[in-house]
Amino acid sequence: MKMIVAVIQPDALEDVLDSLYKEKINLVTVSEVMGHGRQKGITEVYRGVKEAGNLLRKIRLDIAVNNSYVEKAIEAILGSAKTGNVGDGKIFVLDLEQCIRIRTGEEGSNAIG
Amino acid sequence: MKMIVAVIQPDALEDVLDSLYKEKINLVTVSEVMGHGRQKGITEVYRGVKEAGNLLRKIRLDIAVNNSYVEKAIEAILGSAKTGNVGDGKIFVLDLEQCIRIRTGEEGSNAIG
Amino acid sequence: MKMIVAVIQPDALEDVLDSLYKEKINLVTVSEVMGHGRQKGITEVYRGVKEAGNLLRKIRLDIAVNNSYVEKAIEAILGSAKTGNVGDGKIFVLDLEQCIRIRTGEEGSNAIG
Amino acid sequence: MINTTDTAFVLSSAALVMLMTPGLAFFYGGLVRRKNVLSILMQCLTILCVITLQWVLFGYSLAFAPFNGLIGGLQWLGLNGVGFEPNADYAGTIPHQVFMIYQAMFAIITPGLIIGAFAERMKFSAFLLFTLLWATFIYDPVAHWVWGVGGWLRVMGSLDFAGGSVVHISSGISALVTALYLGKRKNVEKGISPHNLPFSILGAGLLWFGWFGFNAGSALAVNNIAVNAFIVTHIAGALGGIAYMFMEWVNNKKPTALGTITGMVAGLATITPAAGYVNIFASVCIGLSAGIVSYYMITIIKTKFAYDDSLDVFGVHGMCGILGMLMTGIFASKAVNSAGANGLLAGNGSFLLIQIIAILAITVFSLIGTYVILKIVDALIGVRVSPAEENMGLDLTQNQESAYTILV
Amino acid sequence: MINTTDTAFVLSSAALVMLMTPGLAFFYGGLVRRKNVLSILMQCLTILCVITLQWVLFGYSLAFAPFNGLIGGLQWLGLNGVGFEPNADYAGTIPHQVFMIYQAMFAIITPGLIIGAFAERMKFSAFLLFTLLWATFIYDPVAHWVWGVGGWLRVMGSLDFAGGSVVHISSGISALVTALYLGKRKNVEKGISPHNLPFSILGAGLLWFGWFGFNAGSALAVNNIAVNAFIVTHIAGALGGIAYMFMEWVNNKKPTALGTITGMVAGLATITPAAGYVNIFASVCIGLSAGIVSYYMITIIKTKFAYDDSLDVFGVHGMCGILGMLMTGIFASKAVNSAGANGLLAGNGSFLLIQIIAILAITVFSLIGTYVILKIVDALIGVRVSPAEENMGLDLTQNQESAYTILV
Amino acid sequence: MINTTDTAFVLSSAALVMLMTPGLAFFYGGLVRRKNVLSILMQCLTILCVITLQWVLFGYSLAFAPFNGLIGGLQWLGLNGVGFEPNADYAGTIPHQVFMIYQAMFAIITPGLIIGAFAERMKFSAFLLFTLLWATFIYDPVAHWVWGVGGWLRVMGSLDFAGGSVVHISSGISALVTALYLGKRKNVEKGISPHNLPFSILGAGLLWFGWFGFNAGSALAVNNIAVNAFIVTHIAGALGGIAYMFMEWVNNKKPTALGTITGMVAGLATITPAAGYVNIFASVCIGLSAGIVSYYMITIIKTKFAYDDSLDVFGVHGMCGILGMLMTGIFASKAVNSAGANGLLAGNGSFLLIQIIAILAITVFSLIGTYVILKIVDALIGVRVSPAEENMGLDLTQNQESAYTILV
Ligand SMILES: Nc1ncnc2c1ncn2[C@@H]1O[C@H](COP(=O)(O)OP(=O)(O)O)[C@@H](O)[C@H]1O
Ligand SMILES: Nc1ncnc2c1ncn2[C@@H]1O[C@H](COP(=O)(O)OP(=O)(O)O)[C@@H](O)[C@H]1O
Ligand SMILES: Nc1ncnc2c1ncn2[C@@H]1O[C@H](COP(=O)(O)OP(=O)(O)O)[C@@H](O)[C@H]1O
Repeated sequence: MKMIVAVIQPDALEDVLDSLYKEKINLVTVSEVMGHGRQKGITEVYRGVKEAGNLLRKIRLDIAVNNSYVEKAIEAILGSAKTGNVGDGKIFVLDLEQCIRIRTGEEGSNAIG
Repeated sequence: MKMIVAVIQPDALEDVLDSLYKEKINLVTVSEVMGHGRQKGITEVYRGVKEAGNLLRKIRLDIAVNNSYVEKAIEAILGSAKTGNVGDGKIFVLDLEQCIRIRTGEEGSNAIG
Repeated sequence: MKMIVAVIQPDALEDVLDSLYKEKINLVTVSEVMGHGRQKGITEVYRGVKEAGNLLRKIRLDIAVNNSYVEKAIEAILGSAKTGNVGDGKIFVLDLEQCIRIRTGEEGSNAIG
Repeated sequence: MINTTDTAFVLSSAALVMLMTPGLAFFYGGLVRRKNVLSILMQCLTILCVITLQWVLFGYSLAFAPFNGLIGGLQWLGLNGVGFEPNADYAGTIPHQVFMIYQAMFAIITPGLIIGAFAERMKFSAFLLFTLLWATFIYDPVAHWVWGVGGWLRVMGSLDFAGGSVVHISSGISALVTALYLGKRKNVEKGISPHNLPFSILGAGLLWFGWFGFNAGSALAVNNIAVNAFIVTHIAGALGGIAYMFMEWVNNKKPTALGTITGMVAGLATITPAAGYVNIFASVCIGLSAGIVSYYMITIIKTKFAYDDSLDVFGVHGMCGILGMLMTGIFASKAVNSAGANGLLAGNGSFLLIQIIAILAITVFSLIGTYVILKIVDALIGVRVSPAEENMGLDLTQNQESAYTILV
Repeated sequence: MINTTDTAFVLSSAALVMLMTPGLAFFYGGLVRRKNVLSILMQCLTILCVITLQWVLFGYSLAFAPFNGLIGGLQWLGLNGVGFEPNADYAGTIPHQVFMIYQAMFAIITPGLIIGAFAERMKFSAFLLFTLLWATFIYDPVAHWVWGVGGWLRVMGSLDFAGGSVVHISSGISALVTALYLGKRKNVEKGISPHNLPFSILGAGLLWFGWFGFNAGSALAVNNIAVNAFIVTHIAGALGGIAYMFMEWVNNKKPTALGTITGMVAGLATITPAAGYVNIFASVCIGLSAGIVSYYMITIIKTKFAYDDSLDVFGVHGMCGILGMLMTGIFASKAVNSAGANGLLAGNGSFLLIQIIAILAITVFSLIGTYVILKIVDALIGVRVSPAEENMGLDLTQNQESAYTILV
Repeated sequence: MINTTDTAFVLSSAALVMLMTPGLAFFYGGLVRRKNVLSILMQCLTILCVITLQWVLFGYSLAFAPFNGLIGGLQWLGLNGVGFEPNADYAGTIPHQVFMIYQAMFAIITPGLIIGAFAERMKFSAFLLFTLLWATFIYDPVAHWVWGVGGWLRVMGSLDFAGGSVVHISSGISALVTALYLGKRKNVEKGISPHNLPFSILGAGLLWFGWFGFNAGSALAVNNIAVNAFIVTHIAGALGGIAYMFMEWVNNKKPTALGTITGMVAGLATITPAAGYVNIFASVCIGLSAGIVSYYMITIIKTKFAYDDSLDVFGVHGMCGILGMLMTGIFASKAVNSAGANGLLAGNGSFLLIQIIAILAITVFSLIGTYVILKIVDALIGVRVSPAEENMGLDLTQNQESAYTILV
């Protein structure tokens, strides 16, 4: 099992979720993050005084999947989050040792989906 | 060492924390996330126009523990977050290679607790 | 590749980011979390009734780096987030199996930076 | 004879009192959890709309049309006969309609106060039915008793300048009944932190602002009574805030913003029945006692009896309505208002007795009446949401909306 | 002869109407996404400032100075000749300057209404130029037609008490044109949730409060017309809210807070042209019809034709302005206001016809005029932000600010 | 002779000015970090309560009771002798008590302005002691100098219509002193973003609304002076906003909402001393200069001298108070107000000189007085929170509350 962590543009969220659902990847956890990357932040100005705003709003997705779904998930995200502009984000894949469904106590692959 | 990530119902937070504390697991990081799972979102209606609200509010806990505490932590969470209804959430376990306490620079198992 | 997760004091954020940038670690994802640790929460009082506020505001950083940068990143964080007071936070290191830049589809070490 | 200055004054006051309902909505709304804030705001909005209609159709007639000592007549149904001519029984210098619309604002905010007691757990449909029944069978009669021509408390000589009994006791007692009837919110023992205290402070600011219209406007003319009411209202609000703040400072080592606005509202509520009858010195005493009484009600009594009067409607409005009526009985003075009465300090203990009778009558009536109404509503449609709905929050389950977006 | 009571009344009303612009800002601001809330607030602030200047320099003269049937003269440029003496053509008992500043507030809020239609996608510079041109070439003439001495609709006998046509039709129709011209927001089909509904509710509360000044103040004196306007305004707002709420309840099984405030504003907008001419019974009908019409406009018509009138300016203000003018034609009665007219129900169908002519004239003029102005602005500086800017949000890209901090 | 219209007008104005304190609380509260917003709101609430009491007990007497040129007498302690009869020295047509409560609102908001300078780092206890001392030893004397019977600046002929010197210079200069005395906030160089700009904009809207009561109400009667004050206030606010917006546009390529409201408040503050003495043309100049001056103060001067006047109290209120007093000296005209004076443009340079003397006197007095008070408070209880408390935020450490919940 793998834990896929994707950081994407806020605007891409709906499309990414739709693409994942199409691949039958229905379970995701989403959160709001701020990112610093190659994409330049916008300098904010308060009462005429400039402030380097170097963090930009991003969305993070955590998706736990069985190994056979890793490729599908990555493809789905790449297909829907990519605009080709700086700031599109990253996908990280970590190894997931165990997964338990709280409601039933099921473990492992069965608990993922 | 393991990193336990639990996604639970917002309402269960207090109980889960209490159960963890009882097991002497006192160090946790908590954040607000939105989840998409089997639990159906509620369709929201704005000015009479429906909008599929497919993300539900959840709480995420990140708990770094030594191996001997993994079972205890999982039991504590299962015991307190389980209502038996869809949406109770998941527990994920990842391997944790290193842990450092910033204040002292201590490393590994000693730094966890 | 490693995924470094640091939980720090909100006030240290600017300094930590500066230190990381100095080490040419420019890509980070930041989020707001609440932490329970050794640092005591402040009891809040609402209309004269006390409420144990046992969670404190913290900042979480997720930094994906190539192995050669792990030490530098940790040093940078330790150097800037450490005040010596309880509550300074922790650094966690997890193994990162894969990293993909959404914009280009680049994989692995090349995609990290 | 219509006096245009008085007319403009009462119209402005009506506008100010109208603004108190949104103010109350924010005062309360900031205190609940994020998942329930819209339910509070929505209930206030609904009351604003629905009670306006009830008032126009029959509420005003039930409360103010002459009939007998217990209830108004039906001759003013649909505002029939309520025209531009002044009605000297109520206000001889302003159009009767102006008095009617000014009173409408009071009829609106009173059931609004109650919602704080059953916050975060009542069905929307049950709330709506409850509100309509309560307005009709509790508010309208009580308003008639105290303010209506021939109302038995008015005849007996009880004085309530701007609604200490009609507004605050009736709603505060009913609030306690609903809190007990519905039972506690899940997890309430673990503490429920206000989700947005600035909203509550905004609400308190709007309430204070509107209260000038509430109390000074109750003189129904621009005269020394109105001036007096304006000033003692301001002072009592300030002293209520000070008292609560210092009670906290002494007992918890820190004063809080929530405590301060709670004391302010307590002071403003307590001066309400007295505003047209007492002087500045009395207003200082009234404000201070309001802050202290509400502090003890919330920290000691509520904790001790462990009822979930969620936003302290009974502790603040109920108790302060009672306190204010008593204070009127103590401090009232014909020197301030020759049409008023002398109270205990002016040597007239019998007036205090009359005030106590009024308090008791309205308390008992509200208590029983509210219980009966709750029973009926519960039997018909059920009053409390399911535990699952409570977990999910009323905004989503009762109104299918979210107050705030989280991700975008 | 100056009457100080009337003067104070109109000044207070002007202050109330001024507050409606911040109220509108919050009503709208709560409905957009977090990344665009400041752009909405900023546009309202800008209008408040810039139209004040426009009004003082030449707007007031164009709208109200006598000249011909289509436009005002230039003799009052820079408020030259607008002094403390009353101008009997407009208000015989208050200083001419008081009338001028009261009308300024109307000139301000009207372009403010339009911004809801092009929310989240218009360039700030384009908005500013558009607003100045629109105020000058649409608002000022239309105000002259309807309210100015010699204005052709005024001469013809059309009645618009407080701006149903001048304010709501003109802005609502223009809103539709801008929405169509700019095209949809990206992702709008997927649904854009309001980022802060409590803000919208706060705005609605302030709007209602200010509307007392808007409608009652339009009597320009403290008299029965003002009293009537105050009361029917309150009732129509309430009934609008009730109607929308129940339409939702019936159709979606749950009433919502957003629906309720939408209905309230619809009711308030619809009563606007009628407030000085119709009685309480009419106000109930007007409020109910307003809620129902705006409900269908938003849920059926807008969905069907799929235009992105982002915050429903056309559906609420445009349609309710038209509805209100028609209702005035139906319910107006000389029994309420002898200076008014009898409408259809009083047997005078020809007045309804005049109202229809007014509606058509203003609709066509606003439609064409707004289109021409947009074309010009587009040619000069472009009207829509780039897709990248739209993604990033207008707050950052147009104003270099963020409304809220996320981390600290 | 009491005039009820004037009485109602000043009472309404008092209510409007009262609302400015919550308005200010939100204006300031939005600009700080989330962890400190309650501390700002709480300080405003506390001032509202505590200064009311101070005013009733002795503040009003010190400021307005006749005694000598420097300070008022003690004969009106506890409002003794302040009754319903008008006091012709201050306002001949309204009850003396009405004048007293109207002035109370000014005494409240003035120390409220200062808190912006020491935001996010002052102990609550120190703030409270400081405020009480400052109100008593700075505000009350200065108010007496300028407005009190026999006050030396009043006698000398200095004119301050609604508080440009009494309110804005005194608070603005004292703000600078406190900012310098307390030192900078930690991390201020890295930039501290406003946590909730919509709150600040809400506050600005309420301030503008209340300012009508502040300036027009200062005529203390419904007359042409009041009308004039109302109108020039509105115009100066608008022009201040425009000027700041365009300064930003030119210098940073984008106008901002925060800049616009800053300019608005600057314009409103600058017109304050002049509102009853200058005409519309002057108000345009005053508004524009206010926006420009405050822009340079904040972006150039503050940056250059690197003091941490956290919310720009000196840059906006201090400088604009001074500017407004000078502008009064330049533009004042007996044609506007026969009881006023002619200024420089009307050929009377000596009046400008008097204004300069007033500015200097109040500046020096506030500067020294505030420094002494700070020294005393610091010696007694310490003024600044510990670095750990500053990190954790004042809400938690000074008031044991959190403004917002994060998780539920
Ligand atoms: N190495 C990394 N560690 C953590 N987060 C990262 C890393 N690289 C990118 N991110 C996240 O992805 C976002 C987008 O990255 P950015 O460099 O702006 O664009 P791109 O990936 O298209 O070059 C960043 O804002 C940050 O949140
Ligand atoms: N595979 C997964 N990856 C990421 N998050 C998950 C996954 N499965 C569940 N979750 C999180 O857990 C929450 C609860 O899951 P859900 O399917 O609704 O209930 P249950 O686990 O009881 O069937 C989801 O809303 C989501 O946030
Ligand atoms: N084992 C852990 N698992 C998850 N989060 C932790 C853990 N230990 C510490 N943290 C996070 O780090 C923060 C600081 O820890 P704390 O114990 O207060 O200080 P210190 O590390 O200086 O002793 C906590 O509030 C929590 O968010």
